Amino acid sequence: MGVPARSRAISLEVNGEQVEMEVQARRLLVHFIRDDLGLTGTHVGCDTGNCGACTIHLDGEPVKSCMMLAPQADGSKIQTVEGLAAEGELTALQQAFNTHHALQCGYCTPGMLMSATALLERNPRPTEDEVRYALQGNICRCTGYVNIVEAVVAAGGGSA
Amino acid sequence: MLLREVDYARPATVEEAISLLATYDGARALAGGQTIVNVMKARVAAPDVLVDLADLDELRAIGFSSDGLLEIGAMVTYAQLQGSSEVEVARPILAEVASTIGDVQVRNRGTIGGNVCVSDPTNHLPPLLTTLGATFTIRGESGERTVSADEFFIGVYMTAVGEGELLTKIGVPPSSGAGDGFAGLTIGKHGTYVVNAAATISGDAVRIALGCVGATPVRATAMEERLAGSDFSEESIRSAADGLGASLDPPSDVHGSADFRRHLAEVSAIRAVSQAAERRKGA
Amino acid sequence: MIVSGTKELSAPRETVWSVINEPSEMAKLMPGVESFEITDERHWTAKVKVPLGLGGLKMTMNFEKLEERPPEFASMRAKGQGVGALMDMKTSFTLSEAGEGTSMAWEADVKIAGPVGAMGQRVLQPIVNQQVSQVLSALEKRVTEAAVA
Amino acid sequence: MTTVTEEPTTTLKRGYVGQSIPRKEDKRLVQGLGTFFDDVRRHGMGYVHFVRSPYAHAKIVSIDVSKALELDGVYGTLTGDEVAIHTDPFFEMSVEPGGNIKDYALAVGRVRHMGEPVAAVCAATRELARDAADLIEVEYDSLPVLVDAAESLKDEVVLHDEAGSNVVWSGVFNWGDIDEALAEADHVVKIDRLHFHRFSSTPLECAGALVEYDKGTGEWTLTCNHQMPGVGAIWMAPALRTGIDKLRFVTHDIGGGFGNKICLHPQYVVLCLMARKLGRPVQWTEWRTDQHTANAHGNERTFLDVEVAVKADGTMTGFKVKALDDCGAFPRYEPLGCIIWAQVTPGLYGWRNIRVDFTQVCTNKSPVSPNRGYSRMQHLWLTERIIDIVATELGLDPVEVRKRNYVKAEQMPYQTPNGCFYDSGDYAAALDIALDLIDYGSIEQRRKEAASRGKLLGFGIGSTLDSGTNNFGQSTLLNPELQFSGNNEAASVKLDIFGEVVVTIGTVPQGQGHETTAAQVVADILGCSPEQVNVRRGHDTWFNSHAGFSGTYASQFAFTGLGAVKGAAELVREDMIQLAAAVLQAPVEAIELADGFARIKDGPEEAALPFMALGAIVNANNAFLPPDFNPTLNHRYVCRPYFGMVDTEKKTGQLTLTYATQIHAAVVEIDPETGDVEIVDYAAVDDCGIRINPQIVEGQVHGATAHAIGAALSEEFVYDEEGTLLTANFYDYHVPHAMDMPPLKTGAMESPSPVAPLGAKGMGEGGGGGIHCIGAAIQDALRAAGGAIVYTSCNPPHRVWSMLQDPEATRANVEVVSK
Repeated sequence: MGVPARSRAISLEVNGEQVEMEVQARRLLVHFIRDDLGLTGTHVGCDTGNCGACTIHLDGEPVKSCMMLAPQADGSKIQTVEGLAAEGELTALQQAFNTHHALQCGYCTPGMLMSATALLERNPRPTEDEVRYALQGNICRCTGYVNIVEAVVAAGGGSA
Repeated sequence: MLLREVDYARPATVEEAISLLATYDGARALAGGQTIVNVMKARVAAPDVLVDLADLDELRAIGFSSDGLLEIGAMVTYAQLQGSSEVEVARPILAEVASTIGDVQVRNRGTIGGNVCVSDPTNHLPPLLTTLGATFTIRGESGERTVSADEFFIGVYMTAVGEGELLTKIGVPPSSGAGDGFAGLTIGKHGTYVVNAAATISGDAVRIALGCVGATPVRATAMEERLAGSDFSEESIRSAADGLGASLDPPSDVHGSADFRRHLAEVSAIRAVSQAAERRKGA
Repeated sequence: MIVSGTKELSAPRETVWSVINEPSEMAKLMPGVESFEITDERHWTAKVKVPLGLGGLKMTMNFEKLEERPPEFASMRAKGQGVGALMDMKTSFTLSEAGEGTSMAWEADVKIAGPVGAMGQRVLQPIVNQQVSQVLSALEKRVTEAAVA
Repeated sequence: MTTVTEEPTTTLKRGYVGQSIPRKEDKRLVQGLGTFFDDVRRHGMGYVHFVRSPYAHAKIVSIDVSKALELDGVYGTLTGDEVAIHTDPFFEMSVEPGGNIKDYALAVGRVRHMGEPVAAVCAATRELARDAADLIEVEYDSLPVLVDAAESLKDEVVLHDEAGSNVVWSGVFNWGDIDEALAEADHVVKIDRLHFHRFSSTPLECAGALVEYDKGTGEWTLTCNHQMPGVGAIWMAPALRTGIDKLRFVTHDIGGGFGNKICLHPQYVVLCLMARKLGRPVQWTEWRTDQHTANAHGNERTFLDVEVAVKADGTMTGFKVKALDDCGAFPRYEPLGCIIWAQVTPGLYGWRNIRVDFTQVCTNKSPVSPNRGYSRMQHLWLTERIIDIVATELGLDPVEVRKRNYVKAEQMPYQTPNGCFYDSGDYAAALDIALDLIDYGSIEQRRKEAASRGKLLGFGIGSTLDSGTNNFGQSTLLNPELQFSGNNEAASVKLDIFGEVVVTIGTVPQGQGHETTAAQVVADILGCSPEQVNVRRGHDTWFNSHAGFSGTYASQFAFTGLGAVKGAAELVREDMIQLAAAVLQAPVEAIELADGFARIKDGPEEAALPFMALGAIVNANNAFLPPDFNPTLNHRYVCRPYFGMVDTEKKTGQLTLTYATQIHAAVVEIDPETGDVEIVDYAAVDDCGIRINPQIVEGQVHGATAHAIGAALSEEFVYDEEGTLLTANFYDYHVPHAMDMPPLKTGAMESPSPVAPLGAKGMGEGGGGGIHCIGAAIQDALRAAGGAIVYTSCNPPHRVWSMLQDPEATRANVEVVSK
């Protein structure tokens, strides 16, 4: 069970599908998602865990996939941005990002969406302050957050 | 961004974890990983073996000991502290401070045990747990011991947790009418502290600990003594803080000179004590 | 970063000198030395692992004796290279007799470059202090033993 | 969040242009289906990692790659020696001494800044490449380090032996007669030193590329995020000793640029050499720490010996200054920054006598590169600091003094002392909108209220111009030998077989919504909806839809980019109308394009051809067309604005074409015990002429404001004396997050540009309004606590605290000599 090893066979659910793979112990979860699973919607924007572009849901909670080793996700359920509109229909939040011009280059967007989706799941009608608190771990260099906050509030049915 | 080769193990029991830590050279415990994975990405430090504590549910519990101590498992996350009714009842300052550590994602992974074991001088919890009079339970192959904060924090990135040992839980006395405060200056809202201070007023006694001014939390003992039995008016708090800065030898960095930190230490201590004074029962 | 101080040692100056001027003796005092190799009488190399809670910082240190005036003054330079860090340290010791014992004034000018240098601004000074205090207490212990022996 | 929009006063006919239609780009991006360069894989691809210098200045004694090559999975290495053999140094723009600098893709013999690439290694995985890099042994011999431009100027240590001096370029710009103005002034305000700090926009996606080499054709394909491939190719092709036709740049989605992705040619040349050497595709993804340490900082500039001529009534008639610009270790895009500022020489003000003594030097810091507001922002900061320092010193009201000195609406178009034309605008009116938004009338009351809470409240204004569509001819003011002038941009529009409208642009967008705005323009011209217009993502050299300097820079898309789109669409429209007239046997005047049809105006329903019919006829069913009638429905158009030539003697000329106005106003509260600054109210008013898509324009305003707020309060690249960058990551280089950003109020005006094809001025860079108004607000707040003068563009708490501790130290910097 507990013998240390350079690699580990991991088994996890990714966007509803079971995945099994042998990974190096040192493989970051974000590289596993991007390079091994080819889910390139999850991005890398920094190397210190600050930017949040790599945010995914791990067992329903937003986490930064660059601050986890792939083996740590063994046995868990993860959802990436590709899993949001799985049926091809944009979620209300994704739609609000479009309507409110909440993205420019789109690089931070997947992480933003994952953080905001998690917020809306536990707090369906957040206030502007609650949205800002929930998005503090996601850096955007294009929008000044104005329209992002507005879009999340609107997706929750409120108006900013 | 890319780690050196490392061996990984995920023990099923605390005993197994301790045995792994004791058996393998260069083995380190992996809790939430919100510091160590980053450090490994930069290849600044490189453990040879990571012992992942993820499956050790007994380290994730929050409860009370038979003598009423709030007991927090080392693997309890900041998010758990934020949402815990036990913490809310017994020592709400823990949840309040935890809610400003990192960000949502970090709080979902980062743990109280990791925060104290990293013992980074900018961390929130070392000074806070120092003033709260917390105890730290360390288990090794030869048994368990419990140490105070003063004994626990040894240096930068150094704690009383030795090779082959594991911090299992942290004990925090319930407030019982005490008032707790926490203040400081951060880089950006909820950011890294430039200097912070924690204060606890219990009866006539006050405990004050400063963060980011030395290798480990620094107790403001002279200020504590001056304030003992005081009325905790703004004036008395301010005058008690006089000379606190001059007594310190803080580091300089890009966010503040040693002088600025000496000054901030006084300001933070004053604010933390004032907050604690407002919050104590009967204040 | 310059750190300096004075340490009072309860051993005669010659004893202190013999310890700090002997690479193999010094190697025993430094924390985390994993291997040690003498190149010639002025140069030696140590592989060290600076013991930090996060997993240790591995470095290869090349030492060079710069100047010595037995039994009162010695200076040396240590260049360390490890992953993520380059260290360049000049240290000097001045020994003076203080009654039965020795007073040692020391100074170290430590420069750290590379990612560690950038990341560790807040913590380098405390870490260097930690290392120094460990060396000094080990030295105290060693010279006291040597003086008795 | 409040948004106040003044109803635009324009007579221009609007269709989709002018509407805030949601962006076409978003659908893929919100699903994580965008394609960024690092998302692209190739069979057998190797990952490249750079070995970087830990020293700021050192000789390279030796490099030993043997241990790296022994590691399983390592494909190969490249060192500076190989680079020196296989490439030539990059082209330098400066005259001597800077022009003699030899800049190679990897350090050759010497490193000049921390993080400079010294060697590269390529391996089967990202991790292995990094492992191998750790095994490359480099021996250095450290050299004295220069981190201060004033020290560099002494030439006691010289970075580039072949240049013989650290000076890259120097020259004097002298317009009007400042000596006379100072002699006639009632007050002369002197400021010893002002410092504009180093920062950058740090786009969230770092740099990188996937490079493939085709041995058969000798062509390289770079799937990358270079934001100005034309210029990249001009640097790279001669260095690689090949033709520009051998370099194909392909971009897809780009995660932000802001100018920071213009100087990627050194790394890209390494990738080209590596791909050719190893015979396999290679890719490199920059890390954040590397991006901060060794890619693209904004220009750092020190202003010395400022003297301002002021009349008794507060009219300022001119100023003189010595500007000392620090471009870091290599000039790269420099010394263009030594002239770009001159596009906004007088700022928004009417002073006619200006003398700038400009010198640029190298230091052992990261090279610079254009950065949002490039070079003009630094100069505008100077003009705004002058205005507020003069106001403070002479007791003038910052609003009144601006209104008195602003160029007036009735003076438009206004020719600046150096020959530029401000095309339109009403600065005073824009200022009034900003003042309304922040309720200027209540400031004193709010100041009192804040004081009762122990806070120092301050108010400040930043007035800036975003000059768009630059004239490359200004480079000849630096070096008359340079063969650059004017500017142009290309686009292609075609109607395909099944009626698809396909647009290809050369502009390499990185988030500015070009797919959407181009579609709006084309839809209006062709009479269809923007959804029917497919604007190809990104740039591809093989589209042949680009011009020499294609790219998104210098706030010019609305002019040249959309000008080209408009031109090409109009040519296609002409074809469609003629074709429809021929088919429907009607005069061309009777044909209209609307709702996806070419039809006879007011004609019967059947007298209408769907786009599909037109496309099919021309492309597939054209035998019946007469021999002398050959519509192609496929046109490329180059928009070439007219500038005229610059006068290299007088240093005058039309350096740029459009001037968008920004007036920002901030209210801050300072905690005097910590120096912490909180923005409690903020308004940004932008006038960029006709807004093609107001929502996109507003988004750019938000973004530029956020960059400026970050720069004003926390973002700073700080070096220690050893040349180690102390803010190499997002821990220490703090960029604003959602909780740091104050609510922004925005306002807009539309003063159409008389010179731009769509009346739309370039915009997006802004002019750093936030840096200026926050600095001014801090200075205003500090009046009640010692009256320190804000002398630097970045004021984090420790610096504000220092100003509170020793206001005299900053005041000693300023002197007023009155008659």
